[in-house]
Amino acid sequence: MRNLKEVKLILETALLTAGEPMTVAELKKLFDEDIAADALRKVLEELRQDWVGRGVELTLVASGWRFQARPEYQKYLDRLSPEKPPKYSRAVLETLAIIAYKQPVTRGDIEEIRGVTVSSQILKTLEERGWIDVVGHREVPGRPALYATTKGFLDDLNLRSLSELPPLEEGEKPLLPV
Amino acid sequence: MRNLKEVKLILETALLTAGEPMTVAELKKLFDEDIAADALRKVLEELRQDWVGRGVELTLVASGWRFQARPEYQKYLDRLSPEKPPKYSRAVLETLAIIAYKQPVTRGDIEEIRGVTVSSQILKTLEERGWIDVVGHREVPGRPALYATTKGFLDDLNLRSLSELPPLEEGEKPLLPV
Amino acid sequence: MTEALAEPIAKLYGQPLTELPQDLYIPPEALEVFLETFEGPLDLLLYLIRKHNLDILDIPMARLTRQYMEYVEAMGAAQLDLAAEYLLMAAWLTEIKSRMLLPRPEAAIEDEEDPRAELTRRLLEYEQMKLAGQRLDSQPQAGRDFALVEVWVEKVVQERLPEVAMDDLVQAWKAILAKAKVTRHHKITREELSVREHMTRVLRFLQDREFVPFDELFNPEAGVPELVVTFLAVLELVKEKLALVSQQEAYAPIYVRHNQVITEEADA
Repeated sequence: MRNLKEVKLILETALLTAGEPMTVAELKKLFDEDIAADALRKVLEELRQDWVGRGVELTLVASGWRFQARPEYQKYLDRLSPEKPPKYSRAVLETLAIIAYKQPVTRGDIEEIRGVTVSSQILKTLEERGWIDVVGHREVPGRPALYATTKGFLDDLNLRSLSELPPLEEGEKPLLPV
Repeated sequence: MRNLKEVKLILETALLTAGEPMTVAELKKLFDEDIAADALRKVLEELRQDWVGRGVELTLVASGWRFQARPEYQKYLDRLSPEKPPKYSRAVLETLAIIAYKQPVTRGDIEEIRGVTVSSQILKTLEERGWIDVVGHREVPGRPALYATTKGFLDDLNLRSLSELPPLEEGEKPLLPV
Repeated sequence: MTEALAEPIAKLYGQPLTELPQDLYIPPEALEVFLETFEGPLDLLLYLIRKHNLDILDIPMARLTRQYMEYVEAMGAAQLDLAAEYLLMAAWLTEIKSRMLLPRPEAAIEDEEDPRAELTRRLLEYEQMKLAGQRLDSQPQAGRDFALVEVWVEKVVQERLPEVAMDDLVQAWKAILAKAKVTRHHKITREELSVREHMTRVLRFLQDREFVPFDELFNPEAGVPELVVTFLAVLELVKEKLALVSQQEAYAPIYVRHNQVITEEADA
């Protein structure tokens, strides 16, 4: 009988290189002699213990045993492949700019300035982000909601107050010939 | 400063899960604090020592550090998946050798040395394997492509640089009667 | 590979073929096997020299060339390139042989290179590469001789939120202006912005309460400019009909409240 330590090393090597979960039946194939499934399970359990406290753990999932990174280490691994952060569409950015500079404003105000209708989705996006919220309603027919930027918006943009937003003076450099 | 044991665990986890070799510069990105490259190398060396005597080893190849199974364990792993990567024909191997040792070379150069035409299939086989690629064109009529071996070729052969290729040898007997 | 040639190299019409040519003559019935066994004329020549100590000068060139010519015709287009390579080699060897056989003056021999030198160089170079190919093949290879480690990582789909920089807002604003081909004159200055910021603050403050005493809107510790801006904000809110300011009688407390219709309050 092969010694236990060797069996464990072979199992470990196979599981580290497998790339997918392996059942005990599959793992048995590693050995030319017949090793009882129960004996293998005992070694796997020992192996699992050996890896406690490491960044990778041996686990039993539906389709078998596999090594996997512990979730706590995910934040380090994430740093290796920083995906490019997505960008908001121009419509979202323009809406946000209008709310930031002209708050409190209604959807109608925004539409008037942008010259196009503002979809609910745009406002929802900014609300869900926690950057704008409804601070009241204008007392006109329909009582439209008044939007303003939140403290979270200032925090995320690293501003102490709205007055730190760059001043916008129109007409300085007209973008289009007037 | 993060303690050494933690740095080692994070490095180990990253290297076990990376799926490809990682340079020290890449590994540095795991930590938000700045860790000197030399310090990381020292930890990597320690980690390499930790794995001595296991079925898997930490090695340094052309593209960086990686974990790989020791060849002695291949016989067990082979029992799990009987398919082997394709065996290359002599034509492919000779072409690969010429590109590896004489790079960068054109197809014409290869044909000159082998004394026969080199089929596109041979070059395609090596390109698809990721072992060779076109690194430029020779400025002669027809601007033939110049082939060279890739880092992946060195990685797959467990080499750190071209200088680690086996030295060239000649047949023992002189070719001409003296 | 050279050693391997001692064993049966192929099956020809069901019979194992162990005999390889002793010279450059290819037995017609073995042509196909032959072409598969050798990588080309250099390979064949190298084999003959190594295996049979063949002196390239001993090869009956005329007969050989004639044979190769026949093959070129027989093979047709299929292996034409390869046939041509063999033919070229035969021609080269013939040239070398003829130059070696020609008598030449003593002085000339000194200067002139051995006609076999170039062929020898090419044979050596080819042999080096042939051996190197074998060595590369015997090098441990990832996936064939050793496995790479591949530990599973849960790819947590952590949604990354878009980032917005101040400059994005400025650009967005400029785009709005450009589109509008501004005819009206908005002037947004720091001052006005801070008024609008306080309008938001006051509105938030009013939101959950019915009546807010006027002075509660002001923070005396914030300094005079802040107080002025807050006051302007309240005035602006009133002007935009967003807030109502009321006072029962002179010197009575002033209250500020959201401009909300009473019916809604009743519903609430």
